[in-house]
Amino acid sequence: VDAGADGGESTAPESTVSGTLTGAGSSAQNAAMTAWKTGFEELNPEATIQYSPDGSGAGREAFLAEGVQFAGSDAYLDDEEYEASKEICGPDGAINVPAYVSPIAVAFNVPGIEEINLDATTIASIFAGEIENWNDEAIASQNEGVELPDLPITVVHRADDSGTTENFVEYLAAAAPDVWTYEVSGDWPAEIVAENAQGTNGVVSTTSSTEGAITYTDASAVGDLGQALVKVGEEYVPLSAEAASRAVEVAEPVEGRNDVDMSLDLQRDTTESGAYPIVLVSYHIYCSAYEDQETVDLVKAFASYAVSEEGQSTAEGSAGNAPISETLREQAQEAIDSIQVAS
Amino acid sequence: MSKRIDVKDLNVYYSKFLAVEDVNISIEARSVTAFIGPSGCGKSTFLRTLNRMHEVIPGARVEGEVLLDGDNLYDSAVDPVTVRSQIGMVFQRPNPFPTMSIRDNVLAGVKLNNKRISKSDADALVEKSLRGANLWNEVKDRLGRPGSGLSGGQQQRLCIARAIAVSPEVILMDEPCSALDPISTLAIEDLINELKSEYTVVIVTHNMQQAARVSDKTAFFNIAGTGKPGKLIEYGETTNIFNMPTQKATEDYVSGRFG
Amino acid sequence: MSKRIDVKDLNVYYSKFLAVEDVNISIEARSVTAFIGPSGCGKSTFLRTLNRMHEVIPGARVEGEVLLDGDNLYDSAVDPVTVRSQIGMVFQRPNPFPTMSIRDNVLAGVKLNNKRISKSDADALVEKSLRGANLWNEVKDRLGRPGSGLSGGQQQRLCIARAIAVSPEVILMDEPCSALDPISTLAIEDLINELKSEYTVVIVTHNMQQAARVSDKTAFFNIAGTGKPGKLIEYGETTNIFNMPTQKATEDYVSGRFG
Amino acid sequence: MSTNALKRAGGAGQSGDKIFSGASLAAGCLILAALFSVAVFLIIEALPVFGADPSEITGGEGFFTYIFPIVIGTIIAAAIALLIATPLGIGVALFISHYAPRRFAQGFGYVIDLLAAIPSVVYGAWGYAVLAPQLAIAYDWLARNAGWIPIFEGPASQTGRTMLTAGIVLAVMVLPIITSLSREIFLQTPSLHEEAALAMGATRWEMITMAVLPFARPGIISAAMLGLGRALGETMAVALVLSGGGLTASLIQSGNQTIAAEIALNFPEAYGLRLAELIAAGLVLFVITLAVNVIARWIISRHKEFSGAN
Amino acid sequence: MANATLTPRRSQLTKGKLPSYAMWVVLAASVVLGAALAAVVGFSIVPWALFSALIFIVAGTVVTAVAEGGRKAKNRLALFLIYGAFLVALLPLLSVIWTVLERGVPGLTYNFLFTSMNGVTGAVDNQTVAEGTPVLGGAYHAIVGTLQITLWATLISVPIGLLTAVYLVEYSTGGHLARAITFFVDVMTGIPSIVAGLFAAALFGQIFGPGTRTGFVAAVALSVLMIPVVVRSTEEMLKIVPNELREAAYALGVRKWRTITRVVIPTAISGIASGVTLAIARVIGETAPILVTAGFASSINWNVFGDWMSTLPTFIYYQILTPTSPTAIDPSTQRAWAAALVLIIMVMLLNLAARLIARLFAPKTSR
Ligand SMILES: Nc1ncnc2c1ncn2[C@@H]1O[C@H](COP(=O)(O)OP(=O)(O)OP(=O)(O)O)[C@@H](O)[C@H]1O
Ligand SMILES: Nc1ncnc2c1ncn2[C@@H]1O[C@H](COP(=O)(O)OP(=O)(O)OP(=O)(O)O)[C@@H](O)[C@H]1O
Ligand SMILES: [Mg+2]
Ligand SMILES: [Mg+2]
Ligand SMILES: O=P([O-])([O-])[O-]
Repeated sequence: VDAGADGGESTAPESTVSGTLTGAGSSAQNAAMTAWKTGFEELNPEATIQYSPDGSGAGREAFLAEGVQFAGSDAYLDDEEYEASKEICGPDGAINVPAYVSPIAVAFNVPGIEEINLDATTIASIFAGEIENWNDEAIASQNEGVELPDLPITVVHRADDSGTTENFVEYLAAAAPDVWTYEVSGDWPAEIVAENAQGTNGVVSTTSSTEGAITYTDASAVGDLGQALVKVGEEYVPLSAEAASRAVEVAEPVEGRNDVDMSLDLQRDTTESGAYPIVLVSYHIYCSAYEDQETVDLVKAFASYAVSEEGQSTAEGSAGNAPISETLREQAQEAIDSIQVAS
Repeated sequence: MSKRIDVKDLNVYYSKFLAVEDVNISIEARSVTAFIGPSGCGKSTFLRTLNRMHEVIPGARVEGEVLLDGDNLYDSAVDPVTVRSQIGMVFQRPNPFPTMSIRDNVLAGVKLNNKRISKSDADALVEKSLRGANLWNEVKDRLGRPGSGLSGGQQQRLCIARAIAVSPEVILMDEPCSALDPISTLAIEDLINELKSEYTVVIVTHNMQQAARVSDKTAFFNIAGTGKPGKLIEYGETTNIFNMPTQKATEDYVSGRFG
Repeated sequence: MSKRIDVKDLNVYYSKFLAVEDVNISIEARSVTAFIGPSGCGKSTFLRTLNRMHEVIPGARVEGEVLLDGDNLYDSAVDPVTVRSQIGMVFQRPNPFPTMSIRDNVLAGVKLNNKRISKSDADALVEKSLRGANLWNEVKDRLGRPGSGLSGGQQQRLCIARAIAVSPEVILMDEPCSALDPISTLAIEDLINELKSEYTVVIVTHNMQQAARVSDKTAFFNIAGTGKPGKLIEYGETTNIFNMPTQKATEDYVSGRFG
Repeated sequence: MSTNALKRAGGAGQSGDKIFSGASLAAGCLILAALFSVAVFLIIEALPVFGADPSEITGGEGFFTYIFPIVIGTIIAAAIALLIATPLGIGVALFISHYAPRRFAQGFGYVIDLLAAIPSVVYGAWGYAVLAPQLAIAYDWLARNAGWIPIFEGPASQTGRTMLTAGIVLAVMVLPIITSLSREIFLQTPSLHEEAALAMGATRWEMITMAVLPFARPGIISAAMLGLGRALGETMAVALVLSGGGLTASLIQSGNQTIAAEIALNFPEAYGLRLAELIAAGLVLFVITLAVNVIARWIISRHKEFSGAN
Repeated sequence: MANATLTPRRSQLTKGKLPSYAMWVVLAASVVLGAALAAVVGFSIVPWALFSALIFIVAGTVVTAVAEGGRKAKNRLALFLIYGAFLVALLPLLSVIWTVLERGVPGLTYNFLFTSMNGVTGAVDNQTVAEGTPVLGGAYHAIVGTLQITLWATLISVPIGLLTAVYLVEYSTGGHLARAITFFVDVMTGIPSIVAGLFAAALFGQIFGPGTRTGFVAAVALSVLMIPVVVRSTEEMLKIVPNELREAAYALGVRKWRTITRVVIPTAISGIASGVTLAIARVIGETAPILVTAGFASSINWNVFGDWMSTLPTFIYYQILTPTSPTAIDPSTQRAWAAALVLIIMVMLLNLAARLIARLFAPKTSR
C-alpha cells in the first residue's frame, strides 16, 4: 500500500529513507547487526541505525518502555510482554520476526579428535556431570573406531545469563528429559558445579586452553575445536546452516498472536531428517504500528533489508550465522509489510 | 587608630575544663600591657579570646564580654574576621606558611585578602616590616626562599613582621622574644615602643625585666593549683606591680626575678 | 657514664649554603656547656650535628669529625641510631607526640629499649622525670590525656622530661627554657645542675644570666654578616667569657646584657 | 547594641565568605540529595522482591536463600583483597615516603600509581589469561600438600579461575588506592614528630611506629575503606576472572560468586522480578559497606583526641 | 705505641655492629640454599626466588638479632618487608603492563587512533585475516567518547566533591547534615558501578523520556561513582593540614574562604590531586555504567548532550565479548588490547598532569 512495500520485492530498495532508527538487545546478533547497519546505511546514506547489544532482556524491556524503536531478542515476546506491547504499538501489539538463525555447536577439546557422535542423552549426561571421562562406555559405544583417551571431562558453561544457554538446555530438557531435569532458563542450573566463563568468547577460549573440556557455543565462534554430531532420529547430523534452517522451518508458530507474527516454538526432539535441533533463533521485534509515516518507512526499509537475501548473506559473511530459508523470508516480508502508521 | 579593650566577667573553657575564670580588665588604647604569670596559668588562652582566636580550637568557648572601644566582640552579629583584622596576633610557636616564600609570608595578610598592591608598595612594605622585626639584613638576599628554612628566632621575627605588615589597631604578642637573642630582643622592644604611639599592644612575657622595660601596665595571672582555673590576680601600673604589689602572690612571683 | 665530645674542623652545609664553618671545640664529660650567640648564627645547626640530627634535614651535611670519647660519630660504619640513643636532644620547638598521652610521651624513649618495663617501674620513672622537669604537679591528674592539650611551657617541659627519662650520656638542649616562667626556669636549671653530676649537658640559650648561672664553659658563636657562615668565636670558662673575653665581638655581645 | 561598629565593618569581603560557605553547604546538600536519591531509587526498584512469592525468586526458595551465598562470596573476595592489599599498600607507601632514595621516590610513586590507570576490563582479561593459569599450578600444589586446610581443599581448579585468584586481582586493583592515599599522608607527617622520635635513638622502623603510623592511622583506615568499596563494587574484573558457582569453603576450586559480578553477568538478560532481585542484591552490598564503614569510623573516633590535629 | 697501631682501638660506637658486607653474604647463602630447596620440589625460577627471599628475610633478621639485638633486627625485618612489598607490588604491574604492551603495541597504528569503527563489519575482519592485511577500524570514536564523558564527570564531581569535603572538614560542626553526608558517602563507596548506571539511566529516563542515552547521562553515572572517592580522600587530606596554619591566616584577618583556598588547599594539594586522579582513573576504566547510559556508538560523536557515545572500556569490552567477526576474532582482540594501551597512556598522562599541577601549588617545604 505504500512505498516500503516494494522495498521487499527487490533486494535493493530503490527509494531511500532518512532518520535515525534505534534498537537494543541481543548481543548474539551484534556482529550481524553491524553488517546490516553498514549495508543499510550504504544504501540509504540519509539513514542511521544505532543498536546497543545490551542483552535480549534489556532490549525487550527498553522496547516495551519505548526507549528504542525495535529490539533484538533471542526469545520472542512472552504472552505477558505481548499484552504489554499493545500499550505502545496499538491493538495489534508487536511483531516478532526471526532474522538471525544460528546453530549452537557442542564443542570440545580432545587432542586428535575432530568429530564424535553423541545422542541427546549422552550430551545431557556429560553436561550434568554424570559422565566424567572421555573413555566412558556411553561415548565409546556411539563412536566405534575413534580412539577415546582416558581424560577427565571438564564441562565449561556460560557464566552469564544467555540465550545460548537457554536454547541449549531447552534442547536437553526436550530431547533427554530423563537426564536433564533442571529448570530451563538462560542461567546455568546452579546445582551443576562446573567451570564457566563470561561470553561466547570466554567459554571458547577456556575450552581451547583446557584439555578434555567440552562446551556449547554459537557455531560461528567454534574455531578449531572439535564438534559433536548430534543424533536426530536414527542418524547423526553434523552442524550446518542448512540443517539449522531446516530445524527452524519445521518449528511451530506460537498461538494467540496477531496473524502475521512469526514467533516460533522449535521442535527440539524432532526426528526430521537433516534437521539440527540445537539452534538459536533470534528475532527482531517491531511494533505493528508507529506514530508517523517517516518512522514506518524507515522501519520497513531496515526490516526488509535485514531479512532480504542480500541482508542475510551480508550477515552470514560477517557473523557466520545461517541465512533464513526462502519460505521464512517470504513470511517475514509479509509481516513487515503489515507495519503501518498508527490510526 | 588604636582602640581600647574592656573585658568583663570573662570565663574561658576547653570543653568542660574552666581554664580562665572571671577576668575583668581594661586595656588602654595606645599603651603596652604585659601579661605575666607562671606557665599554664592561662595567659595564652586569655590572649586568644581577645581576638576570638580560641574559636579555632574545637571545644573552646567563652562566657562574658570583650569590648573593643565599647563594641562587644562576642555579639552574635559580629564577624570574627572583622575582629581579627583589627586585632592582630603573634603566636607563641612561630608558624610561617610553608607554602610561601619569606616575602609572601610578610605580604600574606595583604595577598591572602586579595588586596591590590603595587609591586613597589609591596617591596616597601616588606622591607619596612622586616626592618621593624630586625630581620631585614638576614633575609634580604633570600626573600624568595621558603620561610621554613629559617632558624627558630628568624621564624619568630618573620611572624612578627607578618603581623605588623597588616597594621592592625591592636597587636597581641604571645612571648614574641622567647627565641630571640638580646640584640633582636632589643630591636623588638624598640619596635613595641614605636608601635605604642599608634597601636594598642598586649604582650605575654616570662621575662620580667622585659615587662618592666616595655609595658605601661602589667597584669599578673596565677593558678591556684592543678585543675583549677587561671585567674587575674592583679592589674596595674607596671611600676606598681613590680615595686609595690598589693597581693602576696604577685610579690612572690615578681620578687623571684630570674629572667 | 658520661662522655666527652671533641669536634674537629667541622663545617655544616644546607645544600650549598655553608651555615657553620670550621668549628673546633672540646666538651668535657660531666660538665655543662652553654652555646650563646645571635639568632641565626648556627647554634641549633651545630648542636644538631652533635647527634647527627641534621641528617634528617634534606640537603644538610657536614665535613669534619665529631668524636664521642674518641670515636668518630661520622665514621661510615656508625649507625646514627647508636649515636642518638647515647646523645639525647631537646628541640627548640616543643614537639610532644600528639598521638600519645602525656604518660606515653614520657615513656616513649624508654619503651624502645625496655619493652617489658613493669607498671610500677614505669610509674616511678614517669613521676621522677616529670618532677625533674617541674611538670608533675600540673599534669599528675591527667597523665592519660593527649600531650597536645598542654600550654606552650608545659609542652616544653614535657619534652625535657621525655629526654631525661632515657638517661642518655649526653643531653643537648636547644633553648630549653625559652617558653618558661622564672619558677620553671629555676627548676630546669636545678635539674641541669643535677644532671651534670652524671651526664654531659650542652645547652643553647639566649639568656646570658642563665648561661652564667648554669654553665661551666661557654661557647660564643657569631656571624659576620648575611650569607656568611656562623663561626665559633670564643670558647672558655664561663666566668672568663663573661668577665674577660679575649675577643672584641664576645665582649660586645655579652656586655649588652638584656636577657 | 545597634551601635556596635564591628557589626557593619565586615561588609566587603564577607560576601565571599558567604558565597563560599554557601557553595560548600550547597555541594554537601547536593551530594546528600543525589546519594539519597540513589538509595531511594534502589529501594523502590528492589521492592518487588520483598513482596514476591519465594518460589518466584531465583533458586525458588526466597530472596534470603538466593542472596546468602553471594553475600558470603562477596565478603570472602573483599576480605582476601583487603588482607593482601592493606599491609602491602602500607608497605609500598612507606617505601615511597620513607625508604626509597629521595631522588627516585617520586618516580616510584608514579610507577605504582600506574596500577590505578589500568581499566578493570584489562585486569579481568589479565587475571583470566595470564594470572589464573600461573596460579593453577600453585593451587594444584596447595591442594596436594595443604589440602587438609578447608580453604585449600582439592581438587584444585584446572583453570585457576577461583575465588583466591579473583581476590588477588582485586587486591592488585585496590593496592594503588591504599598506597596513594597512605603515601600522601605519610609524607605529611610533621617532621617535628619524626625528629622527636629519631632524637630518642629510635630506629627508622621505631620512628615510623611512633610518629608516622599513629599520625596516619585515620587516613590509612579511610584509604582501606575506599579500597574496600572498590573491592566490593568491582564488577567486570570479577565477572571475567571468577569461574563462579555455589558456596564452597575452598578458595582454590571453582565456586562462590560476588554480588557485583552476579549483577554484571545477569543484568543484560534480566527484566521484571529478576531485575528487582539484582538491584536488591546491590542494596545488600550497601548494607555490607555501611556496616564495615561504621566500624571503621568508630575505631577512628575512639582515638579522636589523640589525632594530633593541632 | 707499636702495639697500639697494630690493634687500633675498636670504636665503641660500632661495637657489635655487623660489617656492611654481612647482608650480602647472607643473601648469597640464601640464594644457594633457595636453589637447593627449589630443586627438591622440582626446580623452577618461581620457587627458587620464593625460597631464596624467605630464607634471606628469616636469616637476615636472625643474624641481625644475634649480632645487634632485637631492635635492630626488627628494624631490618621492617626494611626487608617494606622493600619486599614494593617489589611484590611491581610484579603484577610489570605483568599487566607487559601483557598490554605485548598485545597492544601491534595494533597501535595511526589508522587505529584516527578512524572509528564505522563501516567495519565482520566481513571486513574476515577479509583482513584471510589476506593478512592490516587491521581496519579504530578507536577514535571511543577515545573521543572517553575524553568527553570523563571530562564531564570530572567537571561535575570534582568541584562538588571538593566543596563537600571542605564543608565536612572546615565548616560543619559534626551536626546532622554532616553525619548524613558522611553516611551516604560511606555507603556509596561500595556501590557496584552498574547500579550507578541504572540510577542515571532511570533518572534521565524520568526527565527526558525513556531511552535517553547520551554521554552526559554516562557522565552523571560516573559522577555517582567518583564523588565518594573525591570526598573521602580530600577529607582525609584536609584533616591533616595543621591547625597552626589556619590560625596564622585567621590572625591576619584573612577570611575563612580565603584561608581555605589560599592556605589549606595548597598545603593539601598534592594529596588532593592524588585522590582526584585515583577517582578519575577509576571511572575512566568503567564499563558497566557506560553500557546502560551512553548507548553504543561506532562512529564519532563529539556531542555529550545528544546521540550515543562509546568509550574505550566499552569498546574493549565489546571487542572481547562480541567480536566484530565471531569467526575471526583476532582483529577484534588486537583492537581491544590496543585500546587498553591507549587508555592506560591516557591515564598516565593525566596522572602526570595532576602531579605537575599539584607541584605548582605544593608547599615549598624542604622535603
Ligand atoms: N633547613 C634549613 N635550610 C636552609 N637554611 C637553614 C635551615 N635551617 C636553618 N638555616 C639557616 O642556617 C642559619 C643557622 O640557623 P640556626 O637554626 O642554626 O640558627 P640559630 O643559631 O639556632 O638561631 P636561633 O637562635 O634563631 O634559633 C640561618 O641563617 C638559617 O636561616
Ligand atoms: N587545647 C587545649 N585543650 C585543653 N586544655 C588546654 C588546651 N590548651 C591549653 N590547655 C590548658 O589550659 C591551661 C592554660 O593554658 P595556656 O596555654 O593558656 O597557658 P599559658 O599561661 O600560656 O602557659 P605558658 O606560659 O606555658 O604558655 C593549661 O592548664 C593547659 O594545659
Ligand atoms: Mg602560652
Ligand atoms: Mg636555633
Ligand atoms: O547471545 P548470548 O545471549 O548467548 O550472549
